Amino acid sequence: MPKKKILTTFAEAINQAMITEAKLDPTIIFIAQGLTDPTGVFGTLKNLEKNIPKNRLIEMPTSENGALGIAIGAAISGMKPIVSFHRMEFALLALEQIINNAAKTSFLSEGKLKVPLVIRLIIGRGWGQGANHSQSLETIFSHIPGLKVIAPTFPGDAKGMFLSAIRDNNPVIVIEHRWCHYLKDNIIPSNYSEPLIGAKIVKKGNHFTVLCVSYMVIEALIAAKYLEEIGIFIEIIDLRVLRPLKLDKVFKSINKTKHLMTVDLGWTLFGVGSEILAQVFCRDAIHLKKPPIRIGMADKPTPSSRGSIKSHYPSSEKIIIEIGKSLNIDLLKIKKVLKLLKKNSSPIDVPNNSFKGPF
Amino acid sequence: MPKKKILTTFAEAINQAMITEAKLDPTIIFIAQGLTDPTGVFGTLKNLEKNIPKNRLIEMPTSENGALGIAIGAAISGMKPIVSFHRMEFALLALEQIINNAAKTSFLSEGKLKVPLVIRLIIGRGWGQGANHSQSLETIFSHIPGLKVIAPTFPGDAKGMFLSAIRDNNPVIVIEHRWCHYLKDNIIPSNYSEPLIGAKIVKKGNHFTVLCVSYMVIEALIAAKYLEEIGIFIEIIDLRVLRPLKLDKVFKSINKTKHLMTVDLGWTLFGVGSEILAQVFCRDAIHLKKPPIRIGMADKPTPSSRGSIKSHYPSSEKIIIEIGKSLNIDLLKIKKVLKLLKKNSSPIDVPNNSFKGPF
Amino acid sequence: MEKNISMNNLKKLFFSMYRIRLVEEEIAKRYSEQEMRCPVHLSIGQESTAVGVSYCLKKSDKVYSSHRSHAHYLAKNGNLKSMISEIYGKSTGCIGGRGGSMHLSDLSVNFMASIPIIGSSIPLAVGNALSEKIKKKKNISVSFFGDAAIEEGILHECMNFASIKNLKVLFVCENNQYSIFTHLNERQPKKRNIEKIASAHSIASKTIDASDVTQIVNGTQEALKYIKKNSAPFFLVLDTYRWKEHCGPMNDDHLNYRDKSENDKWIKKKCAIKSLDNILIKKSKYWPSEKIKIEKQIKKEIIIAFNFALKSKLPSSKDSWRHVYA
Amino acid sequence: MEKNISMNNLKKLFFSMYRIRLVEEEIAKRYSEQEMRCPVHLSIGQESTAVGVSYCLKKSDKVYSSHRSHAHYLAKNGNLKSMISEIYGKSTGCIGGRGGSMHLSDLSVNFMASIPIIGSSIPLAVGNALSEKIKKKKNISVSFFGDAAIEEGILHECMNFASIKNLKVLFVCENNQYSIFTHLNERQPKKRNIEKIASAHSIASKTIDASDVTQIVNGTQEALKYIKKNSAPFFLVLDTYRWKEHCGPMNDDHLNYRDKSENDKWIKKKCAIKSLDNILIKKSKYWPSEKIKIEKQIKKEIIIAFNFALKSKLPSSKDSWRHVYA
Ligand SMILES: Cc1ncc(C[n+]2csc(CCOP(=O)(O)OP(=O)(O)O)c2C)c(N)n1
Ligand SMILES: Cc1ncc(C[n+]2csc(CCOP(=O)(O)OP(=O)(O)O)c2C)c(N)n1
Ligand SMILES: [Mg+2]
Ligand SMILES: [Mg+2]
Repeated sequence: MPKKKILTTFAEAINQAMITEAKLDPTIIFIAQGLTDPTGVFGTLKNLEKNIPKNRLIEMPTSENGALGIAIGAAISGMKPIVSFHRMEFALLALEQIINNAAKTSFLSEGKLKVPLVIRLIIGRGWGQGANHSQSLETIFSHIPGLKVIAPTFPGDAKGMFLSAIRDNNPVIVIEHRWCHYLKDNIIPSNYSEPLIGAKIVKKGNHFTVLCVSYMVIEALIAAKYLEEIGIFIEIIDLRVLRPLKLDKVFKSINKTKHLMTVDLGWTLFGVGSEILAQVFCRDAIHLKKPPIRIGMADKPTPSSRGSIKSHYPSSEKIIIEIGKSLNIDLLKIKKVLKLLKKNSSPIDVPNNSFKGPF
Repeated sequence: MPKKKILTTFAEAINQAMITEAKLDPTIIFIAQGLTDPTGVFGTLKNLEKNIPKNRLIEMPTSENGALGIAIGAAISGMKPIVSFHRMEFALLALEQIINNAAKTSFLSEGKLKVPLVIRLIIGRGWGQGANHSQSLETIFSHIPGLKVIAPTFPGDAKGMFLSAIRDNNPVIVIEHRWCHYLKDNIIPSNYSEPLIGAKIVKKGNHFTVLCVSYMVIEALIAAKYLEEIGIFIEIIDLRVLRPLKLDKVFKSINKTKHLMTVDLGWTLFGVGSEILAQVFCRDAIHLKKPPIRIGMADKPTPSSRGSIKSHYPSSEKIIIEIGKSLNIDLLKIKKVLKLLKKNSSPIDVPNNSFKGPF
Repeated sequence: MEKNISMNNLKKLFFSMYRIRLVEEEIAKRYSEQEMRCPVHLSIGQESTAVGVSYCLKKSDKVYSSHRSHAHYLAKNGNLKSMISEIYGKSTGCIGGRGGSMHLSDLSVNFMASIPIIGSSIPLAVGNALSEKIKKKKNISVSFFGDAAIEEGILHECMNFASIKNLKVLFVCENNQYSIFTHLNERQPKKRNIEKIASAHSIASKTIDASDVTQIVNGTQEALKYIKKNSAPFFLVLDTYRWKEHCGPMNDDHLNYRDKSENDKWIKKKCAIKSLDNILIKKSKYWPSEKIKIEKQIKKEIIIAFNFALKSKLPSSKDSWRHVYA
Repeated sequence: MEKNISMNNLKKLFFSMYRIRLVEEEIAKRYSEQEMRCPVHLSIGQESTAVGVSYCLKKSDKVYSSHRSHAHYLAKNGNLKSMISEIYGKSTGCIGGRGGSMHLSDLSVNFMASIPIIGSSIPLAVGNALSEKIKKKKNISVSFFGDAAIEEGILHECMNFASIKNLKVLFVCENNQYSIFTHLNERQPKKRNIEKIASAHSIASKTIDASDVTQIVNGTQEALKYIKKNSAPFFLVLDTYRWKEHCGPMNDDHLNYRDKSENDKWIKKKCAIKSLDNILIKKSKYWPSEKIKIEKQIKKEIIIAFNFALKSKLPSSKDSWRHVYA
């Protein structure tokens, strides 16, 4: 096996995972709208036609509920479908199937039927997509026993966890943030699987535990860089798996830092951070020196205009400010650092400077 | 106005609220399956035909998504629809409409369009209904800005809050637990409205704050009776409104009791209790003498058999045990009390002893 | 119509329908004992649909059903003891008491799943057919649903999918004209024939009066031939009638939501069991005595099954933690 | 077909279509400046559908649209400045920049809502019609959607509802044969005419070649007459073609997902603007010079609108906290 690492984007990483595994396992089928499009679901499905026999590439009509149910039916009878939704919102049409059938068929057959199904939900952000194309509804899925929910951030994790998701005999919801698709990393080209358990420490630090969901890890990493300039070292944890939820690493980290911040992709209220805080509270509250901090998307629909999305999404700026406040850091110091941050930032509504639309 | 109180069930109370208000306001329309059935949505819609002109009684085909969207469309154009779903699960088919259109139309029209819409979601329990007819998915709705979510427990609240829900210019989700329908109380027959804000203290006490959602209040009240026998006085709070969530009374109560338990209708993980604990943690954790306790439905689909639902639902028994543990009460005392409780209980799968099925 | 069905097979059809009838009647009779603690949707009056269709199926063909699944289960050779135990919530039930009457499932006879959410099991059947196609198997996937499912968008999505992907699905709409208390005319266009729904999705279809089980057999056999020959779905509309209340063991004629004459017609003149009985009487003078034997046999089986269920244990709450995940 | 439309009205139709074309072309031209920072689905090639239908509507009639809404908005007399500003994300946009191109809405002209989730605005139109019926108003509710919406269950649910409740809904399916890159034949039965979907729900329908706007006008007028006379919905299928890429300002012919001959046919021979131009040329020798004037007028309006949008302010993030609740 070649061990040399190769620079790979998140999108390429999952593309590799899917194609390599599907070449080995003839029960893997693909279901999506525009499966073999020139763009192939933001490039994540490219080269499918070249590698996988046509009868396993199921172009899906604009019938989300039906198609998802059909995927479940296929999974029950021996297939391993990978269903891709270009936007998480489209899956709202399929929730009855996901919650009643995907999540409960194993239970309701005494384990005689299995639902090895991967459901990819892509979260949109930026370029003015607005209220119906940029929601982060991961808690809806995380609430449901019978489902697994993962949200990898980095290409390496994405590849490894995606492979586990495909091999899992349960329905696995994969939360993919559109802006993660662009992230690059040096990863091993061979297929390796990463178990669907637990969070991962992305950056070590002693002063603050910052637990992030998906793309929010990137915001935290940026914040960390600037906070280091003023001597604050945060520990960043990538939650990665929302169900089953295992928080040992978080508890350990808090034990060390005595400070906790959660950074949600979606709305704060009844969000991922709520569950994290509740679990910490039930067990470890006494360790904290200060009340924990929960941030997430502003409690309103996402506006389209780049004017109004300022402060709509949790940002590195917000992370710095809140941590500064909690640790009683001199405001002037914080301001200086924020100035620097601002200077180096790309526009608010794109994942990187080379992004030019149109969606 | 007659002030004499009359013994009324929850079902009768909301029936009264709906009919009285609909007689006054000709824009109120009713949408449901089996609207004018002999049983009329568990009796909650009885006498509709006698009181409301036929053109405002919209029998709904088995088309939940379409019908809910149609209700939104009618609301936008001047009606005040009340949509009833016999089971919360049926509304899963309509989530796209609820989350994208009902919740966001005011925002997306700069307030020029309003969605004065009541969506009644009835939670089933007992009599073996099983996995697809007894889910408590209130957190899904509570997560969404633009929606209001209420869950009254008692007839008086139900009537008053229902009236406010109808008069509200926003989409209001009414969570009705089927077992609340049977609860009786002496209430004023005239129409009075109860604002959709905040929790309500149902029973005062100094030793423990027990915050409950909907029918769980009843379990807590039973537990309270037995706990009193051993000198423990719990304070029971009926959460009533899940969005907007105002917890002042909870904070105050905890300040006094220094102990907190939340009792969820639905699954604990990513549940209502999670949010409550998170908010308390962010603000008041230091006041608690012990870690808070969160209980809710077991993290699995609801089995049908009365054999397997033992300990599936949070119960007065569980409340007593957990509070006993937290307060270090002598186990023998607790056991004695539990014995008594058991003696007086009706079967596990019915709301009361006169319930005989078939659904 | 019965001409191309042998005497022996006619008797089998009778047996199968009559068995369902007697099982359902026993459930109705015993329901008030409060030991079957789950909603039950009885198939009395509708036995011919399940029996006529399943008669034509192979064991390897897969069946999916809805809330009203007893007849479908039994007609597909589901185990009576397992079914009754399931309704009693016992650990010996076909899924260990986890689901009750509305969730019957038994893989040993390829009775895959019953889902009580209207329309919800239809895509499972279509997905099954997709899987069979990829695996190059010849099995048929059968989806049973009531007339109310026509109103659910998911049926249309599934029909479109099955049609364009050339899937071997037999859609079976049991049209008993009612959704709970509501007549078809209040829910769907009055004069529109349900077959039009099929042709809107380029699916071949046929409507059959379910009071004659032999017609259902012939219609299903034609449908299966069509499906195999064309690698395409087929849509059967079976006009039938539910005798009892929608859910539960009682009659509810006193509620007057159904026309008395309509009721009378179906019960007195269009009972498929009675009709076949009459044919058999005409065909063989031995039939009356044979029938008595059959009845005895069935009744004995029923008593054994109920006793089995009654004696079986309730599952433990611990058991219900198993299989939440595979 | 143009016979029953006056010269003056033919010119109006031309003006309206041409205005949309020039607006969309200007958007395409300026999109690369990166100041319109939202997805745009242009209507170039499809102007006649919006114009032909709206020409027949009263101001009080309500229109609902989808992701491809520019033409619908302008044809219903939506304000150009408000639309361009909305696309620029400015506070002067028709909803203050909150929604961008995919969420156009302007109550002053009863252009109610555009929703970019396929099928999602259809029930809103039907609900509107229900409301009009209860209020005993005569207004028509128009629902515009693409051919992909046929695949969504919600359309079928809405058609059934509108049909049984006798609602004054005009369903308009703009069939441009594609959903993004996917041809109709991969998504729906090949030989099935879309009108069959309408008749499955007992709804009257008509298919019109959208390359002739006068046919759309006549067809819509007939449809409206039918709706009013019968208090029933009507379903129009308008065959049309999108010239540009699905989303964005470019051509994407190099991707070869569409047949070159098909493309050529629609662009070179079946352009509704060109066709009407030809008619007008034949009818009046003054037309060429008039057209030049019209073009000037429109271009001037467009420049003013873009300048207005460019100069307008971005909304504040504080503003977006308003109206989350009514
Ligand atoms: C999605 C959904 N909506 C509503 C219901 C409530 N419901 C249970 S059975 C039933 C009637 C179904 O009628 P039909 O499909 O004709 O079957 P039948 O009962 O007549 O056999 C309804 C509406 C449901 N189970 N699922
Ligand atoms: C429910 C849903 N599924 C998928 C999409 C993604 N999507 C956006 S536009 C589009 C194509 C729609 O095609 P059609 O309805 O024919 O309209 P056209 O773009 O051709 O005008 C699709 C599939 C969506 N917006 N909503
Ligand atoms: Mg029926
Ligand atoms: Mg199209």
